[in-house]
Amino acid sequence: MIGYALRRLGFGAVVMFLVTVFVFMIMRLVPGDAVSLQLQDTGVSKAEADAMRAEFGLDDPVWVQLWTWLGDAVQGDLGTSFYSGESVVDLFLARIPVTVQLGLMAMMLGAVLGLVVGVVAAATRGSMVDGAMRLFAVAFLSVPNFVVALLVLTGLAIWFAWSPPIVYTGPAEDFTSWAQQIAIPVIALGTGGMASVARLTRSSMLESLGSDYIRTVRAKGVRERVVIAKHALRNSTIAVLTLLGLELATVLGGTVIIERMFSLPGTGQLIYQAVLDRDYPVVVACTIFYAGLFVITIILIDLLYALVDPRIRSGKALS
Amino acid sequence: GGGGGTGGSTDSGAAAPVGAPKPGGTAVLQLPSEITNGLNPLISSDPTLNTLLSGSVYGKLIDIKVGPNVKAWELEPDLAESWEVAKDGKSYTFKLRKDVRWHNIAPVNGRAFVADDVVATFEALKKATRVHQWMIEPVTSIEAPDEHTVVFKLSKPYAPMLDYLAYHFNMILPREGVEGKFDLATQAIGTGPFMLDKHTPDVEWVFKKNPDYYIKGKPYVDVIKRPIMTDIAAVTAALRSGRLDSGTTSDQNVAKQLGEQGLKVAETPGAPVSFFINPKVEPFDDLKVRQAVAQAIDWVGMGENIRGKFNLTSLVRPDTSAAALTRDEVLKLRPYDPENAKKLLAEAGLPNGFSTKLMVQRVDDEDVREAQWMQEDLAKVGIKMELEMVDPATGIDRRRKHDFPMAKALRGVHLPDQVWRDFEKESLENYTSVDDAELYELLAQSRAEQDEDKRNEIYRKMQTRMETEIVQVLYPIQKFDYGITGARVQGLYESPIYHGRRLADMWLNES
Amino acid sequence: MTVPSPPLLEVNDLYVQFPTPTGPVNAVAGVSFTVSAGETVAVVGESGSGKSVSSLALLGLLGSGKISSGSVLLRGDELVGAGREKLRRLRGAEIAMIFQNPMSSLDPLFTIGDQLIEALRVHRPMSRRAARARAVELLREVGLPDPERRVRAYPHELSGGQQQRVMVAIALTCEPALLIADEPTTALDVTVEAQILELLRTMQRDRGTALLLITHDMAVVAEMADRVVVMYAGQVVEHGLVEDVLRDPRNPYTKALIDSIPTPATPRDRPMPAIAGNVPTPAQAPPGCRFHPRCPSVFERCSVDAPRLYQLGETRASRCWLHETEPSGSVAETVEEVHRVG
Amino acid sequence: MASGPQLADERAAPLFEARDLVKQFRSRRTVVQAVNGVSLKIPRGRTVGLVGESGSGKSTVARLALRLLDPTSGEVSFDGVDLLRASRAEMRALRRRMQIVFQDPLGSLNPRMRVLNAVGEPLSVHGIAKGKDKADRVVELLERVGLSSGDLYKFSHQFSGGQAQRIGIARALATDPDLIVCDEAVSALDVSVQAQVLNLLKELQAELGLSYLFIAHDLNVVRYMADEVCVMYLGEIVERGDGDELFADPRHPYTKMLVSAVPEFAPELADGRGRRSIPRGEPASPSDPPPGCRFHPRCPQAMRRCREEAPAMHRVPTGRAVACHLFDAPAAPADAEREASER
Amino acid sequence: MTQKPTLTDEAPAVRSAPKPPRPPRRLGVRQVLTALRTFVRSQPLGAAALLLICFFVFVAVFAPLVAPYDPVQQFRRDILEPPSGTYLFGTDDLGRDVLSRTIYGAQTSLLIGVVTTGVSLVLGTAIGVVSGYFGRALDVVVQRVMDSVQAIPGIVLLLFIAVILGPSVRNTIIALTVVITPSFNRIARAETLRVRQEPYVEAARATGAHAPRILALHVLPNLLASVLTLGSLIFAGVIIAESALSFLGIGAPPPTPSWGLMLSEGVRYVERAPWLIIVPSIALSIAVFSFNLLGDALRDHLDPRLQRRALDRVTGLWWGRRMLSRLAPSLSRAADKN
Ligand SMILES: Nc1ncnc2c1ncn2[C@@H]1O[C@H](COP(=O)(O)OP(=O)(O)OP(=O)(O)O)[C@@H](O)[C@H]1O
Ligand SMILES: Nc1ncnc2c1ncn2[C@@H]1O[C@H](COP(=O)(O)OP(=O)(O)OP(=O)(O)O)[C@@H](O)[C@H]1O
Ligand SMILES: [Mg+2]
Ligand SMILES: [Mg+2]
Repeated sequence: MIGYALRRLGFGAVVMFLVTVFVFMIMRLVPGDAVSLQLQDTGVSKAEADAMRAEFGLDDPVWVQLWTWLGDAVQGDLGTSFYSGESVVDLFLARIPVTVQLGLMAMMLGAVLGLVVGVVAAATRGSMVDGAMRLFAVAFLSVPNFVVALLVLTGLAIWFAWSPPIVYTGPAEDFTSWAQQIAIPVIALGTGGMASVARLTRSSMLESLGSDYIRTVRAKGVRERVVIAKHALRNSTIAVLTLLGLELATVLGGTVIIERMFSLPGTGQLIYQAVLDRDYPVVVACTIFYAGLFVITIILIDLLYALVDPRIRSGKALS
Repeated sequence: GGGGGTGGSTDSGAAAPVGAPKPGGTAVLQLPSEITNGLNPLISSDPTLNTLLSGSVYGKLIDIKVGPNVKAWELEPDLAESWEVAKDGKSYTFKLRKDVRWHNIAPVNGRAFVADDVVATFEALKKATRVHQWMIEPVTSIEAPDEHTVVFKLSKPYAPMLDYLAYHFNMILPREGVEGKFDLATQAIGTGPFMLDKHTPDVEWVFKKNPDYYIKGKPYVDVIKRPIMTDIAAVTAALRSGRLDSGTTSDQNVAKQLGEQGLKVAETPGAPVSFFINPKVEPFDDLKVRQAVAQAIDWVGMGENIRGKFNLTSLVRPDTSAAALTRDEVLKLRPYDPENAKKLLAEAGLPNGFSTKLMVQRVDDEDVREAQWMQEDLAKVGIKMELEMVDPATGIDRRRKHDFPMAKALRGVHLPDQVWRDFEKESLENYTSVDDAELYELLAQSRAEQDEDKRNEIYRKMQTRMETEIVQVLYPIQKFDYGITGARVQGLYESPIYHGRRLADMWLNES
Repeated sequence: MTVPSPPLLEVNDLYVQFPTPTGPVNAVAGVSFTVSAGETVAVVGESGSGKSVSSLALLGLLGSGKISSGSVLLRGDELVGAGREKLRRLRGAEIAMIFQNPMSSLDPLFTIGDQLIEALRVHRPMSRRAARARAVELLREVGLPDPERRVRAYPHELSGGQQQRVMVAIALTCEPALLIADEPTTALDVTVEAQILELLRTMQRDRGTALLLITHDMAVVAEMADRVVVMYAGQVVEHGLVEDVLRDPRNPYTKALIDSIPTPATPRDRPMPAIAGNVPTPAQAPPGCRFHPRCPSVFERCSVDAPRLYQLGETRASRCWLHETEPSGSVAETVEEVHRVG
Repeated sequence: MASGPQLADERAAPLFEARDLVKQFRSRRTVVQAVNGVSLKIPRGRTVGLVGESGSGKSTVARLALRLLDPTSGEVSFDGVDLLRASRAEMRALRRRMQIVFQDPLGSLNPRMRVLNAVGEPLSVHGIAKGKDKADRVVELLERVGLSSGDLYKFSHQFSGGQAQRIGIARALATDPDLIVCDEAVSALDVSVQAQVLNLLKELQAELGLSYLFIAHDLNVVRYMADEVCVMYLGEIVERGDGDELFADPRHPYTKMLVSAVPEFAPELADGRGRRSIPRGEPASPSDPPPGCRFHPRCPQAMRRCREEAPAMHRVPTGRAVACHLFDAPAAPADAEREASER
Repeated sequence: MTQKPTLTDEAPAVRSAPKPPRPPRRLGVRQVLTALRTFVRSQPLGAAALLLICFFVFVAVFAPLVAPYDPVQQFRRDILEPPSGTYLFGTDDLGRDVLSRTIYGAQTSLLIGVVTTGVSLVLGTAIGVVSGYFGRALDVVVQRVMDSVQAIPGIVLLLFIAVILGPSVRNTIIALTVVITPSFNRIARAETLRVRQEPYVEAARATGAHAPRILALHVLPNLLASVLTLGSLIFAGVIIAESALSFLGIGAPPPTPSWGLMLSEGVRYVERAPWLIIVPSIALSIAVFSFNLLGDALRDHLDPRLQRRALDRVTGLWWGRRMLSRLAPSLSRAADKN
């Protein structure tokens, strides 16, 4: 297991390195730079702009930039923002809680609702309930989340003259305010997840419900409720876990629109703005962080598998 | 540049105040974006920074007047009680107020404001070559003969000097800040009505009342919160629910809707819509083609339909200068005349039109709609124009590299002299490579001309020349933004520039 | 055990239908048999002949299929049409089952102890602690080495034979009156098969449990069963005492089937006696006698009319038109009538 | 066709010969010793049978024989050519002459291929026939295995298991091979169908002079098919000899156990029940084989020596070879033909 | 007592087919019709979805005939007109006919959907199949590269590509293709690892078939079902993604009519002119719904018994909300272990 984990970590490191190289290569191709942006409206001369470029190291060839960055990174220095001069690590760490809260809550909502819908649909396979639930799930899949968010937001404002609190507060500071604030984004983000979880739950439930061991459990005289909730559901979790883990990795990277819409100070906004601002240190660092998150999520999923499935724990492949 | 999109003011309420001003309360005013570059005014030209600090935290020597009856650009004293311009125009003397104290924050600790601070500020500004030095370029020395007098010596007459000093960039900093005793990038200690209290990155800025403000009894409100809100739907919802006191939108439909629902809507003059035609790209090297383009587009219709409230303008803004051409004057120079446009094209040897591209740097949704409007109008005279959407960084880069046939952006300039600076030969912002000796001659004259009316006359000539002979840069309309305020906000007047001092006059009518 | 006791289980003219994309299909079409208390009845037949379906139907474990007609009497109590709850109470308590593939028949995510305890506590109120103790005891009884430790093992940690032992233990938790073993050794090696068969035999002997043993292996039948039911294409074609049927198969199918089994005595230099053709699926069952296209003794009538099950003596019946004209003169009687008699 | 128990045909060089085959599968943590020193000779036109429990390495031997896997060590030769040294081109040419039939009849047919192409694949691969020729040849093959031209354009799922296995055999026959490896070719079939296929295989052998490596776990089937039967246990051949004799008089304790475990189907015996001895223990795992004789933990006759020393192959007078210390008779250790060498 | 067994036993089915049937033509009209008929019969819901998709395709292809107006023509007197006889679904903020835009929007949206899905399907499958089949170092390298592409947050990739290439329909397709290709790679690789171990592949190898032949004739056809199913689901995801890109201003440039763009433009008028988002939303939902249903049906139809398991996993894991289904590490890992 340890060897396996090390190998995965090794792969993870390779992936992160490749990501870094990609990002540096891409940045080379991107038009415009932070200097032009910062110096607009200032009537500055070209020479001065070039001096500033040199200061940021933007005039070096890209491989020198990459090499310098790697050298610094190895020493734990991931750079500072071209704009605020803050350490990118601080920038990222300050914003990650919001994104994680949003992502986790959305996932939890999606997971809980999705599981319920999926289980009910599987248990009532072929019935009206099943049909309705699947329809419902697909309907949610086919509306972009920002549209859901806008409809909810506008609807509440029009009919109830209510809107979420404007200023983001952490859950520890003011729980009610936080809950109100995060509710709509979570719903918007969660519904899509719900639909895919429901789909997957249904199909893997059906798969387990048709399996031999479920027949054994039924033959023991166990109540259908228990059959479904205990045996079938638990056996479906592997697939659902995979989905959830990977959704987490993507949800975290994909909250840009929602974060902007609800003025949530998360990483989505940070990275989006950094790309637009050509704030390369921030872009690189965020991307690396995300890649790391992706890699870690995948390793975590593996560990979770092992937790759920004793066969994996003891190193046997999935059946 | 593009970032200066929301131009003038972000918050404003035009209606006459209800009842008498009363102190206290917390006002929540939308801030459309976060600062990008730290708080140091010597380094940053970020409009958001000016929105936040200029006038509200830092005072200026001179300010512009706002209020219920002020229509035009008019200077008024701020830290300088009075000023005097030497006959030759080469020396400016300012008498400073004696009752001004810095905010009571370490390391400045509420000491008195003195002439030395002004000297320190402007000396630093002259050295801060990267940013605003150009405004005071002819200034050769700044001296403080006594604690409350400052003298600016210039190398040549420089008529726009006072306007620039009132401009939002020229905040007066304490010497401690300039000398690095505190970090100007993270701290702001000024003389303004409000003190910076708290900043949560990407979330909000909080200001509290400066109890030692030199105007007794002001500011009225205790706290101003500036939550960062980008999305108009969220702003609208928050305005409706009363969580937000003031917000801005560029969308007339939204404004109308909110107005109907009992919110106060103030039409606030904003940045000019800027349209660039690059004569280095064929067929725009032919003046006739450029004229054809200018005349083929129904600018008035565009303003009416897309912006709602707008000014038909030439290059100079009516709200910052009396030199701006009026609507009729503009219409005469640049009529909507598709027939004539076709004729001009035919004369240029392009009777069947041609294909081209418009680089659109989007600031608000209306920009995109305007681009589509222009597209359709040009199509009618046979010019097939494709839209090329770019992000700000790409936009600024390509404009500076003259890498576009036509471009549309929002160029956030306010003052007449500032407008012309862009077209100087060496200017980085001379996107369309304007190179017109006559124009430059006029510009030099204007700077030397002390008399305002005469100077305005020169500006008019320059606008006419730009509209008829050059036609490389058009600021065809000035857009308006819609400041929307809740019922309780009183005394918040619009301003063409970032003008935080007016917040001192704002009060809340808790009803 | 040659004298049949009053039947514990009586299956009468059972039809099971499955919906398929091409319309409903009768996977089982008129199956009847009885199992008496303490008796071992084997059901043999080739793949797809409906053995599993018939047995699963007894307990309502058919999934998408349903019993379309017939009756299942457990001690005279009708199970067809009984409520879900009633069937559930029977499962495990009165009728237990073990299945072909032990690897996939145990829930991989629970320890075998948990699965045993679940079986114990479903039908009887019992503390977890007591259940665990009983589980260990049961594991010991089925011959699992080191049961105290193994009770915490997961299914995949056991070999196939051990897993099947656990299945037997689970089946026996509530001392059921009838144990249905659906090909319990097909997936196992011969050496292990012998062990499991031995286990079943001792368990059954010690507890007096009736055993319905489903298999396709005549040798297992010969080893284990008192009576045998031979199925073909969803129907019973012959049944009787094992000695009788194996020694003297009366139905041509049974005969051919037995012949085609290689034994140590099969001469190597001669071709194996084989049955031509293939087992039809229920959907494509031919008209008339379902075996007629492959039958060596086929004659005209076979392809037209479906033969009934002829009673040949007290304990014996066969489905073949040959019996109608049989000179032996045994009374041709349908099995249904026999059931009516007793 | 039939022949007596003439083993180890010395007259002609065997068609196929494997010597000391060892195959280890290494995974990250374990080494599975799937095959551990197996030697085999298949004379032309003969059948060598391989029986053993699940996991004893039968399929691995089959794959090694066809060089679908490369052995960890050992030698394989086919018609005098060393397969392990054969070049790619040589190997390809040789593949025409050796074919395999798998256990799972449906699984070994590509579900998306029509019979024509499935059976004709070897013809296309080796450029033997194309288009009409190919179709003709396939029809011929189909008829030979008891199918008809009507099946030419069907897909595998339209066939029953027995028919599918015939298609598999037809495919194996397409290139006129000399050797066919039947890896549990009849295990998945019902007895009645199994008999058909066995007959077919024998018939083909008689007609075409094929050699078979016939793998099964059913002793009776192997006995029926093979001229020589090899019994495998945990990757090793423990006993070999004529099937009838092996059955009648198993020598190796494992063979004995196996034979006695087979449930006896003897209708003529009125009461054979409970007569068998029940085998002890369970096969050990090939990833952790016991030291010494691999069978010793289950062997009723195990001695101390068995725990320490792996037995060599001993030739016993009846023309059989047994790998067991019990046969390490003082009489003739020199006679012991060391066919299998342990490490 | 035994009948003499014949080598060619005379099963009646065999007897009744004396002459070889004509080989089925590859793509005759009859074959297509037959295939369709069986599909309709076994998957009525899927058939309905197919019908809807055909409808969309028809509308898209014949947009000029179907649409009442030019989709970019601005009726400047009729800005934000509610639905009426003249404008069936009202007009937008530039006075363009919403119905016509929606109809032409089908063109853009379907084009983006089809091309993106098609190209990434081909690319991803090719990469996955080759990498999975040959394994070893190639596999490790290729998969790490694919992982890296996946590990970069989709939004960063999309933004960068949009910024570098500029927003256009073509570039939207390129950007989405880059983002989606790894998921096809994953599923194709996982399926290849599965198929590679099928006995029929081993049989082909035993025959001496070359790798290209095995890949083309044995591996590809047998993983196509799962890949196609994933494809039909990703297709729907692409259309949604396009709307998100448009919302961020990096999608198809105006005035191109596309559902995503219409949604993102119209969303500001939810209150004043709800028809601006209702109409494209409904079109989008129905299209997405159809593709989902078709995906389900395809899965059931193509593979009633095979591959069910792997497929269910995969199809559950499709785009869901965000950029990708980064699916099947579990699948590939499970396969790795063998
Ligand atoms: N769920 C189902 N849907 C449709 N048909 C089914 C279903 N289950 C079983 N059948 C059909 O019923 C017939 C009898 O199946 P059954 O499993 O009883 O056979 P069996 O005798 O147990 O065979 P085996 O020896 O292979 O286990 C088969 O032809 C099968 O195709
Ligand atoms: N590719 C492989 N990688 C790792 N281990 C393998 C591989 N192939 C086979 N083995 C292992 O080698 C041993 C022998 O396997 P093999 O398939 O040869 O046995 P077998 O006798 O054919 O068994 P069965 O009767 O079940 O087919 C088994 O323990 C098996 O798990
Ligand atoms: Mg069965
Ligand atoms: Mg094998």
